[in-house]
Amino acid sequence: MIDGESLISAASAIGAGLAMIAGIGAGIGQGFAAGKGAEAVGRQPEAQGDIIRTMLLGAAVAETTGIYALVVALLLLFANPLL
Amino acid sequence: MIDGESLISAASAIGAGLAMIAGIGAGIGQGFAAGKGAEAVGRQPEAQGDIIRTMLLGAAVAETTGIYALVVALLLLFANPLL
Amino acid sequence: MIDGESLISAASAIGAGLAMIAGIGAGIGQGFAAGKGAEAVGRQPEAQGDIIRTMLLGAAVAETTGIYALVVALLLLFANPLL
Amino acid sequence: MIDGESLISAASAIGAGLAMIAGIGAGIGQGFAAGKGAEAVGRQPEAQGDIIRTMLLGAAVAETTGIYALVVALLLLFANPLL
Amino acid sequence: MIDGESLISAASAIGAGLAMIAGIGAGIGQGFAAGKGAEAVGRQPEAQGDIIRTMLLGAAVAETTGIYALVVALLLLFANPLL
Amino acid sequence: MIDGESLISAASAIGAGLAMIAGIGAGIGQGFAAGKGAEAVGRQPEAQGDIIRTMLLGAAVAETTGIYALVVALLLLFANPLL
Amino acid sequence: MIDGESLISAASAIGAGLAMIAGIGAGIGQGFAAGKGAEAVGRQPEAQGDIIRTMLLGAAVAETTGIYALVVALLLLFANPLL
Amino acid sequence: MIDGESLISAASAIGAGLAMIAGIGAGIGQGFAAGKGAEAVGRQPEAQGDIIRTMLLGAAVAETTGIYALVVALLLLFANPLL
Amino acid sequence: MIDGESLISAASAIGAGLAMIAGIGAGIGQGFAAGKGAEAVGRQPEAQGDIIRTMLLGAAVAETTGIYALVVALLLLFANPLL
Amino acid sequence: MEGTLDFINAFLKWLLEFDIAVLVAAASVIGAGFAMIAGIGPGIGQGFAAGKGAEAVGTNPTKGRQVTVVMLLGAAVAETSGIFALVVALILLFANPLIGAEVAALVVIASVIGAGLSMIAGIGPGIGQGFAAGKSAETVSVRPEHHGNIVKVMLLGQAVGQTTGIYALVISLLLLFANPLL
Ligand code: NA
Ligand code: NA
Ligand code: NA
Ligand code: NA
Ligand code: NA
Ligand code: NA
Ligand code: NA
Ligand code: NA
Ligand code: NA
Ligand code: NA
Repeated sequence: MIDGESLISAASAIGAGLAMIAGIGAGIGQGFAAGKGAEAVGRQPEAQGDIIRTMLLGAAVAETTGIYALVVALLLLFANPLL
Repeated sequence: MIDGESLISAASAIGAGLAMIAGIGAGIGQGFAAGKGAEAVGRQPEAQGDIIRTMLLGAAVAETTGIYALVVALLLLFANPLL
Repeated sequence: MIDGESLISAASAIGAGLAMIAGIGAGIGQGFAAGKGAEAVGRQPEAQGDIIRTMLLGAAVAETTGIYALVVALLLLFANPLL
Repeated sequence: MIDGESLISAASAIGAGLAMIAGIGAGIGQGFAAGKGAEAVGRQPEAQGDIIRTMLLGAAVAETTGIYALVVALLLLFANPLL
Repeated sequence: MIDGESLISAASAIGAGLAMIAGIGAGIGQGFAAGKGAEAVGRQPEAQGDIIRTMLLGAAVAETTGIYALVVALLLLFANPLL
Repeated sequence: MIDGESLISAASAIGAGLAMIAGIGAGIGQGFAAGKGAEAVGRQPEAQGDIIRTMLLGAAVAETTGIYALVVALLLLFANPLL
Repeated sequence: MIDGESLISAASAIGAGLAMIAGIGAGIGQGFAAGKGAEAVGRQPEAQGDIIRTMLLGAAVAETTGIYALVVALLLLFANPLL
Repeated sequence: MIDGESLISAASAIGAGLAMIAGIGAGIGQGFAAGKGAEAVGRQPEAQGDIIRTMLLGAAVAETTGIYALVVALLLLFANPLL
Repeated sequence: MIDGESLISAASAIGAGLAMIAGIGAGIGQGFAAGKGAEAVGRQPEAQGDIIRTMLLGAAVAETTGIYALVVALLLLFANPLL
Repeated sequence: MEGTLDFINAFLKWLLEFDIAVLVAAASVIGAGFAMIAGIGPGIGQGFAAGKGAEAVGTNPTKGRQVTVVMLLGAAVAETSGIFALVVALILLFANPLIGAEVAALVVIASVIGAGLSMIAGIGPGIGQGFAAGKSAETVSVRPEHHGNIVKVMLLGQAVGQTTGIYALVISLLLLFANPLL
């Protein structure tokens, strides 16, 4: 017999997996930043510090929705309010 | 026994996971902004302040739909009006 | 027992999550605008006001389908006409 | 017990959510237009009026499939011909 | 009890939602056209008429698959040959 | 009771919806062609005829898979060989 | 009662719909070719013949996977080896 | 009869598979960085060290969401808190 | 008879298939690197060694999330901790 | 009574009342549909190559033949994952090794669907290798004298870009022909 709690737990496992898919975004975006950063450093090595700082600042901003998704997945796994 | 409330909770866990997928967008977009920002700073280091301010303003705008999705997911988990 | 109302509520939770996925679009698009805006400000700092105004006007237009999706999701959660 | 009407209503909630995903398109496209518009205004500030008019005209055209999807979703929710 | 007609209606609601996803294409494509059109008008304001005509002609062509999808969705909702 | 024909009809409604998703491709591709066509006409207005002819020829080629999908969807709805 | 043939037929309708999604690729790719072709014809109208021949040859190559998908879908509908 | 634990395990296997899809992002992004890095090294071989260091630093940042997904998948498989 | 082990094995087969989809990323990204590498070698043949080394180093980094997915799939098939 | 409340067991019970051959056939046609989705990749990639090829032929019409050959060679490589997917789909339809197997029905139906899903990975190599084809064709039109090196690097890079498509094919074939879960 399957009870209600098991059904919610099962759905939470799937929900956690779905949420992680959000990570596609930061992966593409930050990789683009990495590529443009490498290109810029090659062109203006003297501005390397400023380029890398801007790249990392922008990449940090791009990470947030990946973190939101991780938080939702961890909530579903470890502190599930639906259970 | 699976009752109606359990079914709604299970679906809410999946719905929360699906909503988070929206975060792909901000991740790609803000990463693009990071890359263009780094490139621009390398070319015009003297305009660094203006470039970064514009990048961050635009990135803040790009974050909104990721936040909407997070709000819907948190509603489904913590303040579910369907339960 | 699972009754009809529970099934509709469960499907609404999933429908709300699906709708939010639309937010991918505005995230990518507005992030692109942020990147091009930052680039343009670096090149023509004297046109900063016009550039940012155009970027924000265009980004506002790009937000609409994300808002439509949010409205449909909130309808499904808080004012569900199917229940 | 689940009756036929409930099943149709449940499927309509999911169908409405699926339809809204179409909004990804206008979000990306109009955001691209915003970015190119901002870039163009930075380069030719004297043509700002023509640039913004063209950008908004094109963006209006790009909105239509997002509107079609919204109409189908609202039909499913408020004037469901299948019920 | 669920009868055959209800099952077909339910599947039609989901099918209609799925079909609308096609609208992503026209949204992205026409938005691209809007951006390139705005850029071109900024560069050659004297050719504005030709540019906008070409942009709109191309955008009309890009709309068709979005219309096909709308027609299939409306058929499923209002003139369902399977029912 | 659900009989075999109803199940096939229900699956056909979903299959028709899935097939239409193919239209994303032509929408993006033809929109790209519209944008490049508008750009080219702005640069070489004297070659407008050749540019638009090439754009439309290429767009016609890009339409085919959208048409194939429409044909399969209409077969599933109106002349279903599985029923 | 649902018999085995009906279940396979129902699944075939969904399989045919899924296969057609492959058409997204040719639509995007051939549209890109149309755009680059139009651009190239605008730049080198004297090479129009060569440009269009290459564009069409390349587009024919890009069509194949859309054709494979159509063939599989038609097999499922009209000459299903599993029925 | 299937019991609750089996259902949760089954859903965890699917959740783990779904989470891994996040890896699409880092694959695209880091590949972009590889391409831009190779291009930059070809242009400024004397800056090779700085270019590769920037590329790898940016790629490391782009890896994180892929790692988050791997961690969630391994949790679901080896240290499942829902079981 | 339906037993729990069969359900877990079944879900593991689907989970393994889903995980492999991650391979889309490395395929796109490394192909981009290949294209930029070929371009760079054609333009600066004297730097061929450095270009290819950078391309391969970057491509190796882009492979990792595809490998993670392969590992998760092989675990699900050959050393399934859920069984 | 209990069966109707536990809809998952009720559904599985309904499903497993079908003959196993029927279930495998139904799942196989869906798996074949999933596999074909891989065709998105070559479509995008080869279309990119077509566009860059057309542009390159316009830039340097005297090298049109050389450019077209590079474009077609690169595009041929980009077809691979479309062919892999077609082969897996045809195996599922015409030479399905799991039809007639007397084993756990649930595992078999999931395995044929999993085999189809796995092939979707082919989208990536299709796009990427097509991109490489297009850039190589473009570069050959500008530097025809380095034709050999350009093609060598293109093929090397395309080979690297194929690997995740191969991994996916391996998993798919494992599920069909050497399934450790059965
Ligand atoms: Na963010
Ligand atoms: Na936004
Ligand atoms: Na909009
Ligand atoms: Na439109
Ligand atoms: Na069209
Ligand atoms: Na076509
Ligand atoms: Na092809
Ligand atoms: Na990251
Ligand atoms: Na990696
Ligand atoms: Na690879």
